[in-house]
Amino acid sequence: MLRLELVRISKQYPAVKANDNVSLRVKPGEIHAVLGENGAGKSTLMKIIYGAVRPDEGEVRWNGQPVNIRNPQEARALGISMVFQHFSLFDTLTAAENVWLGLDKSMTLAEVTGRIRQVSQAYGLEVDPLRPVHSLSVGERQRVEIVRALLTDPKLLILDEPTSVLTPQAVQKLFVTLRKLSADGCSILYISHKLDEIRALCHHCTVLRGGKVTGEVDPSTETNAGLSRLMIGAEPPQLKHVQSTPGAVALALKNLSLAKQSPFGTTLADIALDVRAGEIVGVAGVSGNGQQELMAALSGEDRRAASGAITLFGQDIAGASPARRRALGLHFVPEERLGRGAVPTLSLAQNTLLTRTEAVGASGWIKVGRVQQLAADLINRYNVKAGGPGAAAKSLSGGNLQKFIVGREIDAKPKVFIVSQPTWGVDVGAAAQIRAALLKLRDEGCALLVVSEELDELFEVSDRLVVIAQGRLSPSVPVAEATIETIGEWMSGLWPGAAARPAAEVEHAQA
Amino acid sequence: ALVGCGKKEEPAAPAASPEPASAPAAAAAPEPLKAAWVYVGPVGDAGWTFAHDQGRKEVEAEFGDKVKTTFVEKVPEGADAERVIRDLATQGNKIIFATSFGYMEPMLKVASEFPDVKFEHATGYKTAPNMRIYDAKFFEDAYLAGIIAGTMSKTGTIGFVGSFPIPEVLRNINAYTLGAQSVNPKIKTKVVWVSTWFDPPKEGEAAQSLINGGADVLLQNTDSSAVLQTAEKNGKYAFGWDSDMSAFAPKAHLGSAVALWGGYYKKAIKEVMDGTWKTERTVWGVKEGQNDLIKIADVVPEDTRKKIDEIKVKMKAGDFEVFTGPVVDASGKERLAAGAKADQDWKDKIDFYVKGVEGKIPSGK
Amino acid sequence: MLKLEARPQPSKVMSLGSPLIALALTVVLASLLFIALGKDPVRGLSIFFVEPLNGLRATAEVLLKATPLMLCALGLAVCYRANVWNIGAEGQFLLGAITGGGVALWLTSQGITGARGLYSPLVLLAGVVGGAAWAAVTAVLRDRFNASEILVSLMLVYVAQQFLNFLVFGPWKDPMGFNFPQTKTFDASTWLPQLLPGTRLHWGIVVALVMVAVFWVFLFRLYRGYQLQVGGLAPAAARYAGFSARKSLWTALLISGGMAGLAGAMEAAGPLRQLTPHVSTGYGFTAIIVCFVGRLHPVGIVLSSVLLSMMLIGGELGQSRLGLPNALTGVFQGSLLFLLLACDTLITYRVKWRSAPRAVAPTAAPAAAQLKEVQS
Amino acid sequence: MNEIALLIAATLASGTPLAVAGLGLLLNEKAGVLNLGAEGMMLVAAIAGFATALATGSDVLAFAAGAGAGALMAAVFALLVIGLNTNQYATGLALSLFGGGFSAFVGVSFVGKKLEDRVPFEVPGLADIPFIGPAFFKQHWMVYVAIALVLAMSWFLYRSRAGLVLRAVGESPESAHALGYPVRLIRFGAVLAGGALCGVAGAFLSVVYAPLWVEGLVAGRGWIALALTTFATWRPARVLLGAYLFGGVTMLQFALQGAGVEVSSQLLSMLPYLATIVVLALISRNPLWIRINMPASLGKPFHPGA
Ligand SMILES: Nc1ncnc2c1ncn2[C@@H]1O[C@H](COP(=O)(O)OP(=O)(O)OP(=O)(O)O)[C@@H](O)[C@H]1O
Ligand SMILES: Nc1ncnc2c1ncn2[C@@H]1O[C@H](COP(=O)(O)OP(=O)(O)OP(=O)(O)O)[C@@H](O)[C@H]1O
Ligand SMILES: [Mg+2]
Ligand SMILES: [Mg+2]
Repeated sequence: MLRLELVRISKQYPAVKANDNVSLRVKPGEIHAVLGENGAGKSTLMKIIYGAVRPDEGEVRWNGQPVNIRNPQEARALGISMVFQHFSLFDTLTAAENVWLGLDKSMTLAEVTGRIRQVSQAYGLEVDPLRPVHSLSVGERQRVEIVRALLTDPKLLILDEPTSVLTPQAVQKLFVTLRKLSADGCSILYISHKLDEIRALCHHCTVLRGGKVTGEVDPSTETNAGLSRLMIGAEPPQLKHVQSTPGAVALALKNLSLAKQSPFGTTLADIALDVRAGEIVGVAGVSGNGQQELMAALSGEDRRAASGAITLFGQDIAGASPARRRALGLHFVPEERLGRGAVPTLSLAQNTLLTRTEAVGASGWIKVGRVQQLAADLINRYNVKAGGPGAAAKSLSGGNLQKFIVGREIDAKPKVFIVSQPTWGVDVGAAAQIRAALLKLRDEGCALLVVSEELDELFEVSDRLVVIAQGRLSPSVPVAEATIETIGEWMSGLWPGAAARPAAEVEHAQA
Repeated sequence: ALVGCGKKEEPAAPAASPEPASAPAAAAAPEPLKAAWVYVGPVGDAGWTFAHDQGRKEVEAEFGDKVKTTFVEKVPEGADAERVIRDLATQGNKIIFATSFGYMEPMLKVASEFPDVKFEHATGYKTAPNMRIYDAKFFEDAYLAGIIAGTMSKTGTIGFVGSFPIPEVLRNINAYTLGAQSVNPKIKTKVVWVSTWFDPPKEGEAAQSLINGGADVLLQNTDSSAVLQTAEKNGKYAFGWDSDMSAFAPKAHLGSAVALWGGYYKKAIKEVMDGTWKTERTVWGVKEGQNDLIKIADVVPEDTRKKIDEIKVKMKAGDFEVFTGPVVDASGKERLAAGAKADQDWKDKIDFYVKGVEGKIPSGK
Repeated sequence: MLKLEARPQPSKVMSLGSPLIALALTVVLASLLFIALGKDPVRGLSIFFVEPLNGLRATAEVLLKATPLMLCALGLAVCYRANVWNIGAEGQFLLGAITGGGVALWLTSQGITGARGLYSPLVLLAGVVGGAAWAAVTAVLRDRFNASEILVSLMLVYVAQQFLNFLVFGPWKDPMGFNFPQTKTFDASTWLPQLLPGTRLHWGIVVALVMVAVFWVFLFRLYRGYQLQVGGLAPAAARYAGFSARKSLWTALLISGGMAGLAGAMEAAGPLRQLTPHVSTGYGFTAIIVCFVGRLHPVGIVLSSVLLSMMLIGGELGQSRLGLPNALTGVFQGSLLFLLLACDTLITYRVKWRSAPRAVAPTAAPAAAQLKEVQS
Repeated sequence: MNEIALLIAATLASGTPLAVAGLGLLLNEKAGVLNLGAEGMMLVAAIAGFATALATGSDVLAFAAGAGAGALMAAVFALLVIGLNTNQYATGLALSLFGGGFSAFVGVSFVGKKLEDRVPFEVPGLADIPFIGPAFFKQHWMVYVAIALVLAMSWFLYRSRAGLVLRAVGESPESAHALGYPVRLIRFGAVLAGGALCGVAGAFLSVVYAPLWVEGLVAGRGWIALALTTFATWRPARVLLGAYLFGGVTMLQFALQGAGVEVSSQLLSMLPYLATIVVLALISRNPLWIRINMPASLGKPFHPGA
C-alpha cells in the first residue's frame, strides 16, 4: 500500500498554474525526491500535502484512503510533517517554544524541552532549546525546524530545500538521520536543487517542469546531466575554469577586529586577507562563524572597523559608507535578496537605484526614462524572468531576483566584487549562469571574494580558499592544493599555525 | 428663577429638532423671526451650553410660531466660528447669540457685513452698532455660596476648582472667598486649575486633591457635576454650578449657582420684534433673575439662610455690591478703598486674588 | 461565501474606481440614515456634498479649511513613507502658530509696519522653523534615546497646547484685552494676503498647492525622497545601499514638522490674526486621516483634504439647516471613512464569491467518483 | 502624612482605567493589531455602562455592558482591518470619530442622570491600618481587579500556550499561518478581548470614577492608554506602573497647585506628559529589549496567500 498518493492535483494561482495534473506516489520508508527548476511548483505541491494550500482539483490519498487535509494541524494529525523552504520560525521565542508551537499534543513546555534534548542527541542535531531563535545562525534554525518536524513522529516528512544552508558535514549528518528515519518506515519527500545529494540519498525521483510531471526516475542510476535534462530540458553549461593570473592587491584586510554587536553575534578577531585583481578568493565556513559580520564590515553596513583595517587599492575605507565604497569600485551582493538586496514592494527599475546612481543627476534629480532603460537592459542581459522593469521585486522568484541583483552589481563594472551565497536556492541552470558570470568578471580583471557555504561551488569557482571559523580567518590555500577533507577540518578552526583558541577566549580578548 | 427650576425636572430633551411645532405655517401668518445660537460645547454638557440651550427653549415656549430657532453646537473658537456665524446670518437669522468669549472677534467681523442682523455676544467686551454684549453676575452666586462655605467649613479651608484664569473666574474665586470671610475672617481658599472647561474625571481629580489638602467645601467654575460628586464620595460639601445639581449629590450639595439665560433671550428677541433693539451692555444678576443660588440644603443653619435671604433682598433692590472696599489683594495691596463700590470696569479687569486665597495666579503678574 | 483574493498587481481601474464606489455606498448609507431620522435624504445629501461647494464663498471656506489639512498631511505622508510614525502634527502645528504668531506680535509691538501682507513670508518662515524645531525634539529623543516617536510626538501635543495656553494667558496676553486669553491683533503687514476678495481664502492655498507639486517631485523624482522611502520600506536594504537611517529620520521629522508649523502660522496670520488657545481645531489629528485616505500620495491628499473639509463643514450645515445633532455628523463621518477604507481593499484584492468549498473529502463521494471516471 | 496616603489612593484610582484599557490594547498589539480607536470604544462603553448601571444598579452588569459595547466596536474595526485588510491607523482613527459621535448621540437622554454612590470596598483588617489602610485598601474593587488582571495577563502571555500562540501570531503571522494557526481568527479574538477591556475601562470611568455621563467623558484617556503600551514596551506590569505614574503625576500637580507652589498651572499641567517622555527615554535605551518585546508585525496587515 502506498503511504501517499496524489491524483491529478491542480492548483491555479492568478498568474500561473503552479500544479497541473500532478500525480505522485510515495511508498512507506521511501525517500522520494521532487526535482524541478525554480517555480516548477514543488513548494506548492508540498504545501498542498501539508494542508497549507488547497488544491483546485485532484485527490490526496493517505494510506490508500482519500483524505481532505484542510490545515496543517490535520496533516500533522495524520502523521505528515513539513520543514518549510522559508523558515516558519518566531524570532523572539526560544527554540523550545518554537518547537512547542509546531506540536499538537498536550505536552508541557518542560517536556518539550526534554524531548528536544533527546532528539537532538539521538540524531546529532544540536539545538539549545532555551536560546531565542533570533540569536541562532541559519544552520541552527534549520535544525530547529527539523527537530520540530521529528518530534511529531511523522510517517511522512517533507523537507523543502533543507540543505541549502547546511555545511557538508551537517548534510552528511542529516543524511544519516534521514536514512535512519527511512529505515524506521518513515517516508520522506525531499526537495533540493543539488543533484549530487539527490543521487546519493533518494530512492525515487519525480521531476516537475512548469507545474507538470515530466518524468519519474531512480536517481541512483541517473547522471547529473540526465537529471538536468529532465528538469530544464538541457544540460547545464560546463564551466571552463582556466588558470588565473592575479594582478596587484585590490582589497586588503589587516588586523580587522570587531566586537560583536548582539549577544549572539560573532566577534571578528585579527582578520587578515589580500584579494588581488583577477582572482576569486572563496571563503568557506559553517554559517554563524562570522561571515555576516565580515560581510557587513566589507560592505560598509558596519563602519566600526579601526582605520587602516580595510584598504581598497591602498586607500583606507574602514569608515567609508557603502555608497563611497561603490564609488571606489567595490560592489557587494548580500545573501538576503528580498529586503536587503532589493526592496520587495518596489519595481525592478526602482530597485536599480539602490546601488546605481548613473541615472541620478547632480541635483539629485532622477531621470526616470534612464532608470527604466537600465532595468530593462539588466533583465535582458541576465535572462531575468520578470514582467518587465515595472514588476515588483517580490513578484520574482528567488532565483530570478538573484540574477537581477548580481547582474545589477556586475553591470556596474566593479573592480572589487564581494558576493555572499551567490546561488542559494537557485536552480542548476541559473546557478551555472551566475557562476559563469563571476568567472567572466574575474577574467576581466576584477578581484572577487565569494562567501559560500557550498564547498562544491567554492571549489568550482575559486582560485584560492580561506576558511572562517569562530570569527578568525585561516591562511589561504590555492584550490589546486586543497581538498574537501582539509577544508572541512579547517572549518572547526584547526588550521596549521592557528592558535586555535576556544571562542570564549577570543571574546575575552576583545572585551 | 422659577422657570429654570421647573425646567430641570423634565428629562433633558434629545438634541432637539429646532423646527417649529407646526411645520406648514398658515399662509397668512407672518414669517417667523429666525434666531440662532452658537454653542461652544455640546448641549449635553450639563453645564454652560446646557444652560444656554434651556434659555433657547424658553424662547421657543414663549413665542411659539413667531420664532424659529436654530443652533450649532461644539463650534470651535478658532477660525471655524466666523464661518458658522456668517452662514447663520446668510441663512436669514435676524438675531444671533454667540455664547463663548472666543467668538468675539469673529462675530465682530461678521457683524460689520450684516448691518440688518443683530448680534449678541456673551461675556465679551467689544460692541458694534449691531452687536452688543450680555453677561451674568455669577460672582453674586459665588459670594452667597461663600457665606455658606464659611459657615460649613470645619477646617477653615475651602476649595475652588478653576478652569482658566480669566477675570470671570477670578471674580468668582474672590467673591467666594469674600463671602466666606464675611462669616469667618480666617478662612483660606485653595485653588486648583484644571486648564479645561470640561473634563469630568479631571475635575474630579482636582477636587479630590483639594479635599486631600484639607479643603472641605468646594466650588468650581467648570461645567460638570464631577466636583460635587467627588465631595459626596468624600463626605465633604460642594455646590452645583450652571444648573441645579442637587440630584447628583444629596448629601454634599449645599446649593446650586444657576444661570437662567431665558429672561435675557426673551427680552432681546422681543426688542428685535418691536424694533427697539439697541447696542448696550447687559450685565444682569440676582436682581434681574439672570443668576441665583438655589436649592440651599437643609444642613445649612437657619441664621445663615436668613442672612442669605437678606442679602438676596438687598441684591434685588440693587443695594448690595459684592466688591465693596476695602478689598485687599493677596500681597496685601489695597485694590479698592474702604467704602468704595467696584464699578463694571474694575470688575472686568480683575487680575488678582484677594487676601485669603492661597498661591499665585498662573501666568499672572 | 465572500473571499478576498490578492491581485497579482494593484488594479489601476480600482484605484480610481474605489473612491467612486465608496461614494455611491456612502450615498446609500447616508440616505438610509436620513430616512431613519425622518429627514429628506436628498436634502440631507445635498448638505454634505453640494451645499459646502455652493457658490464662491462656500467653496472658499472649504478650501480655507482644507489648506492646513493638506499641509499637515503632506508632511505626514513623507514621515509615514519613511516609516517614521509622527502622530504629533497637532503639536507641531501649535508651535508653528506660536513662533509665527510670536514674530507677528513682535513686529506689531515694535510698531514695524508696512503694506498689508509685507511681512507675512517672515511669519510663515518662523512657523516652519517652530514646527520643525518641535519635531526635532521627537527626532532627538528617537535618535539619541531610541524613544518611540509615536509616544513622544503625541505627548508633545499636550505640552505644546499647555505652552500656548501659558503664553496667551500670561506673557503674550493683550494688555487691553480685559485679561482674556488672547494676544493683540497682529499688524496688517503680517497678515496673509487675501486670494479672492470677499472671501477669507488667502494665499495659503496657493502655497499648499505649490507644496503638493514640490512633494510630488520630492517623493517621485528626487534621489533624497527615494532614499527616504527605501528606509521606510526595507531598512536593511537602505543600510545595504548606504542610505543613512538617521538622516531619513531627521529629514522626515523636520519636513513634516515644518509643514505642520507652516500650517499653524498660516492659521494664525490668515483667518485668526491673533493667537488664542484655540488656534487649532485638531487639524494635526484630522490630517492623519487625510493622509491615509489620500493614500500617502500628494494628489490624493489634495482630494482627501477637500473631502474631509467638506464633511466637517457639512456637519455644521446639517445642524443649522436640518437640525441634525452634531453627534450625528461624527457617526456620519466615521461611517464614510469606514466605507472609503473598505473600498480601497478592492485595489489590491478582488472579491470572489466562492460556492460551497469543493469537496475533495472522502465524504464527498460523487467528486471522487467523478475523478475515477476521468481516470478510467 | 495623611495627605500622602490620600495622594496614593487617588493615584491608584486614577491609574486604574488607564491600566485596564492599556492591558486591553496590549493584548491587541501582542497579536499584531494596532487599534487607534480606543477613545471611541471607551466612549461607547462608558455610555453603555452608565445606562446599565442606571437601570440595574449593578456594577458587575455595567462593566459587562461596557465590555460588550467595547467588543462590539472592536468587532467593526476587526471586520475592516482583519477581514478587509484596511489600513489600521486610518481605521482606528475613524473608529474614534465614529465612537465619539455615536456615544454622544445615544447618550443625550442620560445627561444629568445620577447614579447611586459607589461605596469603596474596604479590605477587611487591612483598611484600618493607619496610612497603609487609607492609601491602599479603601478602593473600588475594580482597582484590585486591575492588579489581578495584570498578573493574569502576564501569566497568560508568558506562561500559557494560548498566550504563546498569540505572541507568535504577532511576531510572524506568516509562520503561524504556515504552522496551521488560524491567524485571522486569533487576531479577531484578541481585538475583541482588547475592545472588551477598553470597554470595562470606559464603564469604570462613567460608573465609578466620574460617575456621570456627559458627552466626551473619556477626554483623551484612550490616547493615553495607547501610549502606555509603547511606554511599557509591551509588558503588562509596566502598563500598570505607567498608568500609576501618569495618574500619580497628574494628582501630584494638583497637589502642588493646592499647596500654593508658585509655578504656572499651565506649566504644571505639562508634568504628566513630560514625565512620561523622560521615563520613556530612560527605559528605551536598550534597542534589543524593544526588539524582543515589540510585536514584529504590529500594524501590518496579514492576508493568507492561499
Ligand atoms: N501564493 C502564491 N500566489 C501566487 N502565485 C504563487 C504563489 N505561490 C507560488 N506561486 C506561483 O506558483 C509557481 C510555483 O511556485 P513554487 O513555489 O511551487 O515553485 P518551486 O518549484 O517551489 O520553486 P523554487 O524552486 O523556487 O522553490 C510559481 O510560478 C509562483 O509564481
Ligand atoms: N503570497 C504570494 N503572493 C503572490 N505570489 C507569491 C506569493 N508567495 C510566493 N509567490 C510567488 O512565488 C514565486 C516563487 O515562490 P518561492 O518563494 O517558492 O520562490 P523562491 O524560493 O524564492 O525562489 P527560488 O527557488 O528561485 O529561490 C514568486 O514568483 C512569487 O511571486
Ligand atoms: Mg520552492
Ligand atoms: Mg526556492
